[in-house]
Amino acid sequence: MDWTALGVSLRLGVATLIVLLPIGLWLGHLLATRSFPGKALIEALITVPLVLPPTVLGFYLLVTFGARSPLGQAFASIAGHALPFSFAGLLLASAIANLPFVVQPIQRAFEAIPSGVRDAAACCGLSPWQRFFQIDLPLAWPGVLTAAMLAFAHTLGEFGVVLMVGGNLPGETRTLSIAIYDRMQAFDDRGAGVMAATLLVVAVGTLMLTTTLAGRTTRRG
Amino acid sequence: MDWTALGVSLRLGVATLIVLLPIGLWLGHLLATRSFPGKALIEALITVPLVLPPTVLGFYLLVTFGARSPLGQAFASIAGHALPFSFAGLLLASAIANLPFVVQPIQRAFEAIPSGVRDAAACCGLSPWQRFFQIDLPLAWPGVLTAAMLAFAHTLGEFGVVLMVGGNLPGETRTLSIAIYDRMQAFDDRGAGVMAATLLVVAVGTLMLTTTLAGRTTRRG
Amino acid sequence: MADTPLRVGLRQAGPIPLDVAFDCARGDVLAIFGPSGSGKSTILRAIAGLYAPADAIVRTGDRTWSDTAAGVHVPPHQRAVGLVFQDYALFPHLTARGNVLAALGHRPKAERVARADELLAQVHMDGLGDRRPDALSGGERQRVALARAIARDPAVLLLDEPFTAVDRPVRRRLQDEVDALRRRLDVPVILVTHDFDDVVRLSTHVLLLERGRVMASGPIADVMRRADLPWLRDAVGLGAVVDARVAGVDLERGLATLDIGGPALVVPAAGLTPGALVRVRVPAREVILATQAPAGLSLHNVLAGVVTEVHYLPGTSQVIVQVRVGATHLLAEVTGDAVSRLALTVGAPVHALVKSVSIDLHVVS
Amino acid sequence: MADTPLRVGLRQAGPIPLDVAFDCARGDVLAIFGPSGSGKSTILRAIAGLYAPADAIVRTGDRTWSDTAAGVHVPPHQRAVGLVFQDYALFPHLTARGNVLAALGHRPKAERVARADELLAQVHMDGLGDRRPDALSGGERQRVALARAIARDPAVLLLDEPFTAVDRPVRRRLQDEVDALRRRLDVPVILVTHDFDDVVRLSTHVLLLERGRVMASGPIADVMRRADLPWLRDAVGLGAVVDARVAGVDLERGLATLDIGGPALVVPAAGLTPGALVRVRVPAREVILATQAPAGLSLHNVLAGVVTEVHYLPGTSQVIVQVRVGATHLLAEVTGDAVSRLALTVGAPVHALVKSVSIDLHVVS
Amino acid sequence: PAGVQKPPVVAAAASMNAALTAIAAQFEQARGRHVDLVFGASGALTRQIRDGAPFEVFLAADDTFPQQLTGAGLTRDAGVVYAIGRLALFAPTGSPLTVDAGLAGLASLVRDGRVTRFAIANPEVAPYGQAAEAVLRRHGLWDAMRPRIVLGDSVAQAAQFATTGNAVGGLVAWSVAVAPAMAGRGTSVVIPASDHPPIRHRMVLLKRAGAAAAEFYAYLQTPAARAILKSSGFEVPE
Ligand SMILES: Nc1ncnc2c1ncn2[C@@H]1O[C@H](COP(=O)(O)OP(=O)(O)OP(=O)(O)O)[C@@H](O)[C@H]1O
Ligand SMILES: Nc1ncnc2c1ncn2[C@@H]1O[C@H](COP(=O)(O)OP(=O)(O)OP(=O)(O)O)[C@@H](O)[C@H]1O
Ligand SMILES: [Mg+2]
Ligand SMILES: [Mg+2]
Repeated sequence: MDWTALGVSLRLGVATLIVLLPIGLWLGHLLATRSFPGKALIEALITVPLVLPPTVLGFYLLVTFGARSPLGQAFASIAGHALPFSFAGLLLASAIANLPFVVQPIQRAFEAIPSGVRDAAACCGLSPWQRFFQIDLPLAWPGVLTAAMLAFAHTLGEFGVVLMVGGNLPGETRTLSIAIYDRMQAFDDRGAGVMAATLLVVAVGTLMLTTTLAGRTTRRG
Repeated sequence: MDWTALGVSLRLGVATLIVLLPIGLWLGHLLATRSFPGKALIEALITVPLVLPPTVLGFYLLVTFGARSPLGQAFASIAGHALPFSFAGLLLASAIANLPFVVQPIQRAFEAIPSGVRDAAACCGLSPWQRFFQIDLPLAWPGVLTAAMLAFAHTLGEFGVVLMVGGNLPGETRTLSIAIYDRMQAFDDRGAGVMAATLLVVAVGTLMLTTTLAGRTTRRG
Repeated sequence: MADTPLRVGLRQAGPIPLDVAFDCARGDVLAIFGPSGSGKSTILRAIAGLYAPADAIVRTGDRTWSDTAAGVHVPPHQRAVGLVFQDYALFPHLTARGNVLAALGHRPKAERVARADELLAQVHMDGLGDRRPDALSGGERQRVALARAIARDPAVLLLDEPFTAVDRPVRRRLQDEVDALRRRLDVPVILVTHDFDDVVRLSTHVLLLERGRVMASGPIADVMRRADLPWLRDAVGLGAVVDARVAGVDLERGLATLDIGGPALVVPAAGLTPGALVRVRVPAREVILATQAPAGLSLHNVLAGVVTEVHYLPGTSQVIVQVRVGATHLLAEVTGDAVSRLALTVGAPVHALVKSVSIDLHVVS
Repeated sequence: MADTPLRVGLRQAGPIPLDVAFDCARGDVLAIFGPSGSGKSTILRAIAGLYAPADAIVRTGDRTWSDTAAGVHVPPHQRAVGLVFQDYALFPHLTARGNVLAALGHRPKAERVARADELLAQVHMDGLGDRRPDALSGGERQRVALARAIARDPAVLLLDEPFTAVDRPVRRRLQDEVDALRRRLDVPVILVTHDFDDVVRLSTHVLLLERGRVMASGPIADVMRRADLPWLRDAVGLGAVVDARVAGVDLERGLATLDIGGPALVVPAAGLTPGALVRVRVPAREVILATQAPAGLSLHNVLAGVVTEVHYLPGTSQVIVQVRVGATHLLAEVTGDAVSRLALTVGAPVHALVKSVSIDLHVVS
Repeated sequence: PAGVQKPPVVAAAASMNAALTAIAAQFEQARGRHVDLVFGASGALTRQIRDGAPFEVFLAADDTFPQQLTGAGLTRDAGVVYAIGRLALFAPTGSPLTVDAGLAGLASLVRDGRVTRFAIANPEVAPYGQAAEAVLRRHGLWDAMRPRIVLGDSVAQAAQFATTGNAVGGLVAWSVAVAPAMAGRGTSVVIPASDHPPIRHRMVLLKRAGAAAAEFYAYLQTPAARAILKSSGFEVPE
C-alpha cells in the first residue's frame, strides 16, 4: 500500500476543493442570477474539460503551461519552478478538469432559490455579499455539497490529466490512482486491489461523513 | 477525421442517457423522498465509479462481466455474443461510469421541491406516478438537464473505461475520444487536434442547443 | 352507509397538541374558529391524510380513511378531499388553468379544459387562465387554489382561510360559489377562517378551538347566543344568528318581513322573495333595549320580549342581555348604566329595537 | 430636507397598468385599499425597488430612490424600507429569531439577539424563536414577517396585508404595535389591506385603487364621508370616521363623553382618560334618524343636526343621509321608506340616534 | 530546493516495469543509491520530457522516441539500444488456443471460426503492436482475424484482455509473458525474432541528468543489469 500516494491524492482532493469551490460559487452564482448574451455558450464551454479525453486535456494543459510556453515560463520565473510536474501544476490541472462538476450543480442550486426570498433579503438591508453568505449560500448548500462530493471523488479517481501534467513523481505528483494504475499495468492485481479497496474505503467514508454532518446542520426542515 | 468514431461516440452518448436517465430518475427520486437506514452509505457508494481510476474500473468491469464470470456467460448465452468488446458492453460500462453524474443532481433537484407542492398534488388526486410525471419531473427539470449534460459530455470524453471494456474495435467500440488518444499517441498532433476540435464543436453545439431549447420550455417564470 | 357523516377524532399530546372529535354531515358547513396557532390547519391536514397524529380516526361515508388503532391510513391521493391550502401551494410550473386541470383527472379528457375554464370563471379569474402563479396577485392565486380544490368534485371540502387575500365584494361572491357548490355536491365542508362574515354566511355549525381543544361546538345559532365565550366576543362580537323565512315583501316600501317564530322582523327587501330562507345575524352591539315602545324613529323593528339572561362582562362596563322574542333569542350589548336605569332583570318585559339595515342578512336558499 | 414626505409617482401602460401619484408624510399611515389585482402589491414593490415600472419617481426625505427620467434606481438593500410581503417570504433555513436577526445588521452586534427576542415578543411570538418557518402556523409566520420588517428600523414601512392570517384579538394587538411603532419611528407607513378595521384603526389617509388608478384619496375622514364610492360601500359599508377628544369620564356609570365640536358623544368609558385623542367610526348602518327626540331608550346619543345630503343608492332601496352634527358629518343608511315617512330632505332638522356601544372606538394617543 | 538531494527520476516504458524494478533494486544494493522509477507510455513520456519533466534517464520501448528527443537537443547523446523486445503468443488458462511458435494452433482455431477475440497492442501507437501485425500478416492470418482483434492501449492492456479470459489469446511482449506476476495465468511461447522487424529499445541520458543518474545509466549497461534484462524476456544487443 502506497500511503504517500494516498496522501498526495487526499491533499489534491482537498486542495482542488479549496481552489475550485470559490470559483464554482462565483461562476454558478453569476450564471444563476444574471442573464447576458452568450450565457448559453459559456455554460456549454464550461463542460469542455469533460468532453475531452483526459490524456488529451492533460496534453493540452502541458503544452499551455509547459516549459516551452510563455505562460509556463512566466510562472517558472515567478515561482522558481515549472508548473507541470509539480503539485501546483497538478492542482491547476485538477481544478480545470473538475470545473464542470462544480459549476453546474451550484448554478442549479442558486437558480432554485425563490425570488421572493432574495427580495426579502434585499429588503432586510443585506448587501449583495451579506445576501450571498447569509441567504443564498445556505439555501444552495445541498447543491454545493453535491458539487464538492463529485469534484472530490473525481479528483481521487482522475488519472489521465494528472498523469500527463504531473508526471507520476513519487511523493509529489504520484496520486493513488496513478499508483493503482501502475500496479495494474505490472499485473500486480493483488497490490492494485488492496490500493483500490483502500481508496474506496477512504472515499466512501469521507463522503458518508460529509453528507451526514452537512446534512445534519443544513436540513431545511 | 474519423467520422465513424464520432458516430460511435454520439450513439454511445445518447444510448447512455436513454439507459441512465430512467435509473437516475428512479434512484434520485427514491433517495430524495424516502429516508431509510443506510441511505448515506448508498449515496456514497453511488460515487464509487468516480473514485476508481477509469482503467481500473474498466478492468474490474471486464472481470465482472467477462467471459469467465457467470454474469458474462449468462449474457453471452442470451445475446449470442460476449459483453466486452461489443457496443452493449461499452454501453454498460458507460452507464456505470456515469451513474454518479446522473443520480446526485437529480436527487438534489427532487429534494428542492417544496413539500407543500407535493401535498397539493396528492390532494388533487394524483397518484404517485401521475405526481412524478406531472409535478416532480417538470419541477426537477433543471437538475435532470444538468445530469444529462454532465453524463453526455463525460461519455464523449471518457476513454479509460471504454478502451478497457471496448477493445478499440473500429465502428463498434472505437469512440472518437479513443481515436483522438490514438492519434496523439502516434504523435499525429494535427489529426488529434482536428478530431478534438470537431468533438468540441459537436459537444458544445449539442449542449447549447439543449439548454436553450429545454430552458425555453421549462422556465419557471 | 352513505349518510354517515364525516367523523373525525384526533388526539395527541405533542408536538402539536390535539384533542378534538366532531362530525360533519353532508351539506353541513363546519366552521373551525380559533386563535392563530390553535391547530386548525393541522386538523385539516390530518383529515386529508397529510399529517398523521398519534391517535386518529377519520371516516367518511362508509370509508375509513384513518384509524390508527386498526393501522389504517389511506394515502392522501385516495381520499377524495378538496383542500385549499392556507399558503395556496399552487404548482409553480403550471398556468392557472394547468393548476385546475391537475385536479380534473377523474373527468373525461374531452371536457377537462372546458371545465377548468368554467371553474376559473366561477372564481372570477376569466382571462387569467394562461398566467403562471408568479404572474398573479395574491388574491388571484388564492382564487386559483379555490378553483383547484373544487375541481376534484371532492367528497369532503376543506377550506383553510380561503378568502383572506380577496376584497369583500369578491369574497362575498366566492362565499356564494362555495355555498352553491356545497349544496350541489352535498358534501361536508370544513371551513377555517378568522373572518366572522365567512362563518355567518357559510356555516351551519361552529367549532371553537383553543390550543387544540374544543371550547364550544354546535349549530351556529346555539353557539352564537352563548354569552360566556370571551375569546369569541373579542374575535367577532356577540350576536344572535337566526334562520328565518321571508313572510312577505313590500316592494313599494322596499321592505320585507321575516318570520322568526313570533313578531315579524322587518328588513330591506333587496333580493328577497317570499318563502325564501334567510340567515340573519343581529349583532348584540346594535340592539337597543327600551322599556316602552318609542315613536317617530327611522327604525322598523320594535320587538316585544322578555329578558332571559343578564351577563356582566368581566372587566368592562358592558352587559350582555339575552332577550327571548317569540321563539328566538336575541342578544343586546348595553352599558351597565342602561341596565340599572331601565331595571333590566331576568323576567322583565322589554322591547328590542333593531334597525332593519343593521341586520346582516343573506339568502340561504 | 427631512420633512419632505415620501413622494411616489408610478406610471406605465402594461403589463401591470399603473397610474398613481401620492405623498405620505412622516407619521402618516396611508391605507391603499382596492380590489384584488388592482396593483397594490406592485406599488409597494416599486417603492422598495423590487419592481421597476416604466416611469417611476420615489423620493423620501432628501433622498431620491427612483427617478426613471434621471436614470436613478437605488438598489433595494440601500433603501431603508421595512416590507411585509404578502406571502411573508421568510428565510426557510433560518429560525424565527434568525429571520428577525437578518434585518438587524445595522444594530451593534451585542444587542441584536436581545432586540430580536423583544421584537418577537411584540408580535406575541414569545417562545417560538427557535422554530423554523415550516414548523410555524400561518399566522405565526405572518407575525415573524412583521417583526422582521420592523426590525430594520426603516425609514418607510410598507405593509402588504400584514394581518390576514391572525385572529381578531391578535390583529388588534398587532395594529396597536404598528401604530406605536409608527409614532415612535415617525416614518411614513403604507398599509395594504382588505380589512376595513385595519384602515380605521391605523390609517390617517386612504387611497382607493382600481386597475392601477386612484379612484379617491385623502384624509380618512374626508374619504369616508363620501357617499358616492360604490366599491367602498360594497367593501366596507359607509360610515363617518371622526377624530375626537375625551371631554369627561363618568366612572360610576361607565360612560365617557367625546367632544366632536357640537353635542357630546357618549361612549363606554373602558380604557378612556380625559383629554385622550380617540378615533371613532360611526357606521352608517347603525345610525337611526328620528324627527323627534325619543325617550326611554337604552340609547345614549340623541344628536340634533341638519340633513346635508340625501344620496339614493342605485339599485337598492337604501338611502345614505348625511347629517351635520355640530362640526361633524355623520352618515346614516336608512330605507327609502323611512326617508319618505320622516320627510328627510336637505336642510331638514333631524335627530341622529347612535348607540354608545355601536361606535367603533380606539385610542389614538 | 537546495539541501536535500532528491534521488534521480528514471522514466521508462511500462513494459520495462518488472525488469527495471529488479535492476533498480540491485543497483541500490550494489551502489547504495536509490532511483525513483516512473512508468508510462513511451509517447507520453517523450511529450513530458519535451515539456520539462524532471526525468534524467529515459528508457523507451522503441527506437524513435529517444531519437526525437536527441533531435530536439534534450539528450546528452544519441543514447544506446539497451534491449531488443521479443513477442510471445499467449493463451490464458482454459483457452482453446494451443500455443506454438509457428502459430499453427492459432491458424486452426481461425479456420474453425473459434476465435472470439484476439488481443494485440495497437499497431498505430505501440511497437509491439506493429510487430504483432507483422507476425499475423506473415502467417496470412491478419485479414481473417482483423475483425476479431481487440487493441490494447499498451501491450500490458492487450495482455489483460487475454488474462481475464475475454480473448482466446494474444501476441504480447515476451517480457510481459514471463513476468513473475503472470505466473500461472496461462501458457506462452516466444515468437521467432525473424517473424517481425526488431523492436529496439533505446535509452538516453537527458541533459539535466546528474551524477547519480549517469551512474545508473552506466549500470544498465553492466553485465549484471543485462543478465536481468535477459531473464526478463529481452534480448540484449552485443
Ligand atoms: N413541525 C412542527 N413542530 C412543532 N410544532 C408545530 C409544527 N408545525 C406546526 N406547529 C405548531 O402547531 C400549532 C398549530 O399549528 P396550525 O398550523 O395547525 O395552527 P392554525 O390554527 O392553523 O394557526 P393559524 O391560524 O395561524 O394558521 C402552532 O402553534 C405551530 O407552531
Ligand atoms: N409578471 C406579471 N405579468 C403580468 N401581469 C402581472 C404580473 N404580475 C402581476 N400581474 C398582474 O398585475 C395585477 C396587479 O397585481 P398586484 O399583485 O399588484 O395586485 P394586488 O392589488 O396586490 O392584488 P391582491 O389584493 O390580490 O394581492 C394583477 O392583475 C396581476 O395579475
Ligand atoms: Mg393555519
Ligand atoms: Mg397583493
